[in-house]
Amino acid sequence: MRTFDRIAVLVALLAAWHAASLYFGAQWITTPWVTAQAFWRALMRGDLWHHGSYTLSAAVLGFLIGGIPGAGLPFVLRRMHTLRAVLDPYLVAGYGAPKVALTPLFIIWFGIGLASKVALVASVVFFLVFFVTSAGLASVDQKLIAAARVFGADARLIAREIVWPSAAPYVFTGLRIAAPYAIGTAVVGELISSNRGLGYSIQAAATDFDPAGIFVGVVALALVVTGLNAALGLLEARLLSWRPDDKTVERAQAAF
Amino acid sequence: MRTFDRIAVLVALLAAWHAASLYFGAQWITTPWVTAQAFWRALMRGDLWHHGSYTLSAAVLGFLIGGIPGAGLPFVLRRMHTLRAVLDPYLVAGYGAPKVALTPLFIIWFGIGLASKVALVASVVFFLVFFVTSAGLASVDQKLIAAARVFGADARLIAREIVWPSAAPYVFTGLRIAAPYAIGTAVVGELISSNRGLGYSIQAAATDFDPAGIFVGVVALALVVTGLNAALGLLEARLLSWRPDDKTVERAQAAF
Amino acid sequence: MDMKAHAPFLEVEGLAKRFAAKAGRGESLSVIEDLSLSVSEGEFVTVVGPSGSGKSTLLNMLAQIDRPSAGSVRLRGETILGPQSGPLVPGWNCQIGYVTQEDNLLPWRRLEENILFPLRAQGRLDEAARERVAALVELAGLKGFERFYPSELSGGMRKRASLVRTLSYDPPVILMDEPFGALDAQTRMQLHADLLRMWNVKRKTIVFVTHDIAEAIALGDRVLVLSRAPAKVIAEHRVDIPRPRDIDHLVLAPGFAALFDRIRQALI
Amino acid sequence: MDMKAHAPFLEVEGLAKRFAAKAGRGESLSVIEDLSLSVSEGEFVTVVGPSGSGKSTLLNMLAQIDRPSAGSVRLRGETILGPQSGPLVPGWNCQIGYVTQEDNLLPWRRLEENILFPLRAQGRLDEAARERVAALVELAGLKGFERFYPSELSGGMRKRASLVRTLSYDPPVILMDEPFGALDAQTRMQLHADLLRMWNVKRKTIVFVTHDIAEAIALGDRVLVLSRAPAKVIAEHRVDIPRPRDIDHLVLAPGFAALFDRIRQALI
Amino acid sequence: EQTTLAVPVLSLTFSPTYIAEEKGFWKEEGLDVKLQAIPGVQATNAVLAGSVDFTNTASSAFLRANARGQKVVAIANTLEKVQVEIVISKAFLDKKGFDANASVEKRAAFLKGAKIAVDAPNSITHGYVKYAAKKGGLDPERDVTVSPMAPPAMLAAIRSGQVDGLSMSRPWPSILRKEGITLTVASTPLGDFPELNPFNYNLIITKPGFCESKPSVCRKLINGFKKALAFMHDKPEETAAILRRKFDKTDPALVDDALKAVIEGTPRSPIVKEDGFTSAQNYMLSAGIMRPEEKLTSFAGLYTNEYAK
Ligand SMILES: Nc1ncnc2c1ncn2[C@@H]1O[C@H](COP(=O)(O)OP(=O)(O)OP(=O)(O)O)[C@@H](O)[C@H]1O
Ligand SMILES: Nc1ncnc2c1ncn2[C@@H]1O[C@H](COP(=O)(O)OP(=O)(O)OP(=O)(O)O)[C@@H](O)[C@H]1O
Ligand SMILES: [Mg+2]
Ligand SMILES: [Mg+2]
Repeated sequence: MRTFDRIAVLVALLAAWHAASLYFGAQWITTPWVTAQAFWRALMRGDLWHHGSYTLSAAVLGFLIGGIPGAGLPFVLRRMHTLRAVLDPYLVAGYGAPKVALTPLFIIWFGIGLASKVALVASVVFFLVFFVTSAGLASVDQKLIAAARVFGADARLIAREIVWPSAAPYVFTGLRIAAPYAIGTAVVGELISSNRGLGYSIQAAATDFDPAGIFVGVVALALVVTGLNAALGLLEARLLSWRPDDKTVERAQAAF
Repeated sequence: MRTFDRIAVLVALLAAWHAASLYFGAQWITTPWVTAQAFWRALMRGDLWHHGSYTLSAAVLGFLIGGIPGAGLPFVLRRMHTLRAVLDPYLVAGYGAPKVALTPLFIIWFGIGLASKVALVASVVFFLVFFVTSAGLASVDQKLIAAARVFGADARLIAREIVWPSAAPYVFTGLRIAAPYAIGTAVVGELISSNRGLGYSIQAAATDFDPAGIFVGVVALALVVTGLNAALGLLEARLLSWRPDDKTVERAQAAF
Repeated sequence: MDMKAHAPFLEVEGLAKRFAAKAGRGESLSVIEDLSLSVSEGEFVTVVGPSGSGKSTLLNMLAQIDRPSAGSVRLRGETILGPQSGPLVPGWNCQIGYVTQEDNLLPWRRLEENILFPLRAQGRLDEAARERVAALVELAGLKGFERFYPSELSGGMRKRASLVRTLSYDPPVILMDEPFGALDAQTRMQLHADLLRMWNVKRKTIVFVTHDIAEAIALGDRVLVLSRAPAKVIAEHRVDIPRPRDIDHLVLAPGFAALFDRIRQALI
Repeated sequence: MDMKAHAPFLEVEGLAKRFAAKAGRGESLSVIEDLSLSVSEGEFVTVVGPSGSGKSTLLNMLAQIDRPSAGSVRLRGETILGPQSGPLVPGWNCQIGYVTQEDNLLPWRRLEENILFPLRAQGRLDEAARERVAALVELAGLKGFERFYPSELSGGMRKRASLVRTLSYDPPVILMDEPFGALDAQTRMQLHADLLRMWNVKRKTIVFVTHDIAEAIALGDRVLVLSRAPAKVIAEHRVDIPRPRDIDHLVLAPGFAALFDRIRQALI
Repeated sequence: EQTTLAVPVLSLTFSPTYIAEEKGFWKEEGLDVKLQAIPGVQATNAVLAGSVDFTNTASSAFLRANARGQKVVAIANTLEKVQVEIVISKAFLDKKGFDANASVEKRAAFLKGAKIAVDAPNSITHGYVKYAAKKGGLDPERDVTVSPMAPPAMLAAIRSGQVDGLSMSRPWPSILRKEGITLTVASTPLGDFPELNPFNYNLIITKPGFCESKPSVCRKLINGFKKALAFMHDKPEETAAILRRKFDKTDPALVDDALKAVIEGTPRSPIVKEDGFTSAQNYMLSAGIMRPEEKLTSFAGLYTNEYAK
């Protein structure tokens, strides 16, 4: 049923796309069919894999290098209230500083290869995950912590057994938001310097008057993000299985 | 005390900046002092205001135009489970599609003036706020809703009195995350086409081999973001005043 | 009046509830099985049963915040709930009030706003209503705490607030899940007396769940005894102590001791 | 043994607690004022007081999850808490167990994992401990529900789980905040008997808060009566009913009725 | 031996680079050259940072970098004529009675009030607009507005009427000309502003000291370019075929059109000429993209023909 509805929506979107292509002209928006053909060719030639794997490695590496400390540091800083309060405005400023404007520095520090894209992605993902995780930590029920302290749980155990599970929904939200940004930032990084990657291929297509090439790149990126999101969704469902199950939720929702 | 610590951190950061400038060379990283002088000159000449106000208007307008439906739509879709489930993969794909690659379309639709930057910002903010708010809605305690339904609360009242307050911490997290992105996207938008704005001024400084100009732009952006963040913090503190007050939190935290 | 009072008003027939199996837990759990009961208009029925026997689950279904696996619920002869009936209508349009076992107060609203929420939801919040509620608040010993948030109230105070919230809007049927569980003996007895007085005037239909046999006898026209899960009605006792009852000296009422003992036997 | 049992073990002196004023609420609230009490080792003290009088607040301070505004707490002669003392040490290194009024189970852990959490935290989880806990679980009527999440348990079952969780690790001092509040009469009496039996063997020091006068008498060596807030000890009654007590027929014990009445008077 | 060469944009002005790579001229020299796309001024920065060894840049950016203390040296020049053209939409010009056959000064006067797309602020295309405006007797700051944007965006902006024209090298102006929606206001490839040529339009630059430490790399690189330049002049047909393949999505007619101007501006030898700097500096000064106090009196030390000769 749902699958059916989704297909209906897909068809509607494709129709809208086609209409837009007719209206604005194929030099701006290639038709879905032309895009699909170009996509297929790029796939067969191995181009998509060649560029996609590069973008994906930059995104995934940066995601890990930025995301792990981004999710971990708030746990460390959690009990250092003063340190946290002192650092806060600088973290916010660091989050706000446009990394893309600092590309020359990234190039100086990390060269023009994969490393500079990874660093760029990591710097964006870090702040994002850091702030969302911090918000999650603020939502922990202090009574549960107090009870656990009473029976002798130490800081590590509390972090693992209480703070982490309560913050997990936030952390996942953060990761889900960060995933597309990781890809997006990798793409921007490639626009700045590269000879490989989906961002590069989009840019090359743009200067080469190849709108189909642009759309192939965009579609490929959208697919990659959808895939990443689905993977995170599965992971989340596994880790948060204690939440009232679908049945219960359905019940409660039907009740409203 | 905290102010004192913050100043100490500020001094340390400035020292690190200065050291970096000496190490990498002033043509890459201008010293804090040179930056401050350039900042002051740009401020006095009115350049900062000229460019800053443009970037800020694009960011703020896009923030509102994207953020309000982004925060509102999940409330509307909340009870339409099937619709939501059907749309979900497309929303994710829309979130993942790199808007920057679609600039020509933005220009066709919105021109090269403020409107296209506003649209770009709005398209990024919308998805961000939408997903964070949706996560917030998933965290609502269904028992509270069931109880309210029993005594006759209708959908609107439940949305306003139960769903909104529970989701509010998430929504604020979303807005806080989105604020720097709004600025960042406005900057990227200006790099794509503009003759005004901080992004433009950074680009102009870059092509003019004027590192101080770049740093003035970056510092100005960081200040703007810090200001926005502080404003959101105040709003949040007001709206979430029911949370156990500082005293209680300190107590609970001391307890851990 | 008497005739009407004994016509079936709220009827439960063949009700069953089973919770689905889940990963890490083999079988599904049958909590209620083939449970039938009927309550006439204006009757005060109390339900006792061991902890975990399915009392809250039963009330959840009566209040329509959960759906039975089988059986049906009828109100005034109309079927309002069955396993296949339309969407759940919690509270059946404010006809059925429910004081839940947990307080379910809104953490972000002060006590006062929490209590007035139902009246506001129903658009019936006027000066008269406010005064009526203020009297109830005083009665429940909550006066002076109107501007406190739930997190700043004691466990018992929250429980009382949740009770007042339902009483405030006067639904014809009220379900109560251990409403006096967290109260001190003093307040409790006073609220018993107040509840009975109120009920005497308005003759609400009440289904009252408790684990306190004395309380069940003191308040009810009839005491239903549930078995351990899967719950069924295993005994039903009419309480013949005449009304109005003198709560303070109820233990001395003729028949109390015998009834208490019979119910206790049934529970073992 | 007797000597030791009557030396002051846990002492509270001049304790006070006041909650700060807040926006929308003028004055600060004084919940406890100049409260002193002393408990000897192995003593079972019960505390009764009206709802909202500050009983939970008192236990929170004894367990060191809240700090008093004035006064001090001493354990074995050592001052463990004062308004200016160092950081709070909840549970004073597993010396003081606390069964809180709310269950505070972890929603994301199954019943079993919740109950074993303290032993795991203390690194004392071995086969013997598991067996001991399994026996406690059975005693509390939770057998068969080990793999349920808290949201799938009844209110009473959650309460019992939280009780078992504290009993499992055997702290020398146990604070209990209405632990049997949500239990049916049956289970409750059985747990009274079990608690007394266990206490008789291990002679823990117990501070037991309840709103049930009969329960306070049945269990305690001494019953402390608190006034309405700001709470003070307004009366103290030694319970002279000899141990081991026959819980089932306690009402008939000499002195019970008189004591019950005296406490009730004090509470009014 | 290995080296890296940053290419600031995919453009026919870099034809010698593409030819050298496609024909394997560097391989013949025993040099493995990795091409790296780094847009605009970032390419120069990458050289300064040592991330890449070489890049191409026009003398305008080159002189400004040196004036700002970012020292780079030129070791070859592969294009000596300005390639920029300004085209403006008919819709804008027609109502003012524009005459396509008038002198460039007259035509440039029609820029008054126009909004013109350029690729980056202070770039050579930006300077060209100012230069033309000044020649047309306008106030380059007030009378024309420039709007920097990415080249593909320019086409969209002109077609939708967001800007009135653009200042770019081919093929961008050619596309619009071919569509017939614009007229040429100024075009150095078509002979306007001849005083700008010779102009060191495409310098091969590197960090000072690099060639001293790796002279063989510089020599081999420039040798490859020498062969490419000769190839372009000797075999224009084959050159066109290679570039049409490289720009396979672009209309071949447009490739040929752009290539014509490029080959015309391509020197036979990559020697860096002093007068290419002089005219570039004059252009920058009069366009106002270099401040008078920054004017260099001598270009000695900024370039070497050690490897190009
Ligand atoms: N955080 C707080 N801020 C302000 N007042 C509070 C706070 N916590 C508790 N109080 C007040 O302290 C008083 C005593 O609360 P406490 O929970 O100790 O009562 P109690 O004796 O345990 O009652 P019960 O039997 O109902 O559980 C109440 O009046 C309550 O409103
Ligand atoms: N969501 C659920 N999933 C699985 N089992 C559940 C769920 N909700 C309740 N149960 C089970 O249903 C049984 C009855 O629960 P219920 O809450 O109705 O008991 P109760 O009679 O109200 O007990 P108490 O007096 O302790 O409140 C319990 O065994 C419980 O474990
Ligand atoms: Mg229950
Ligand atoms: Mg309490």
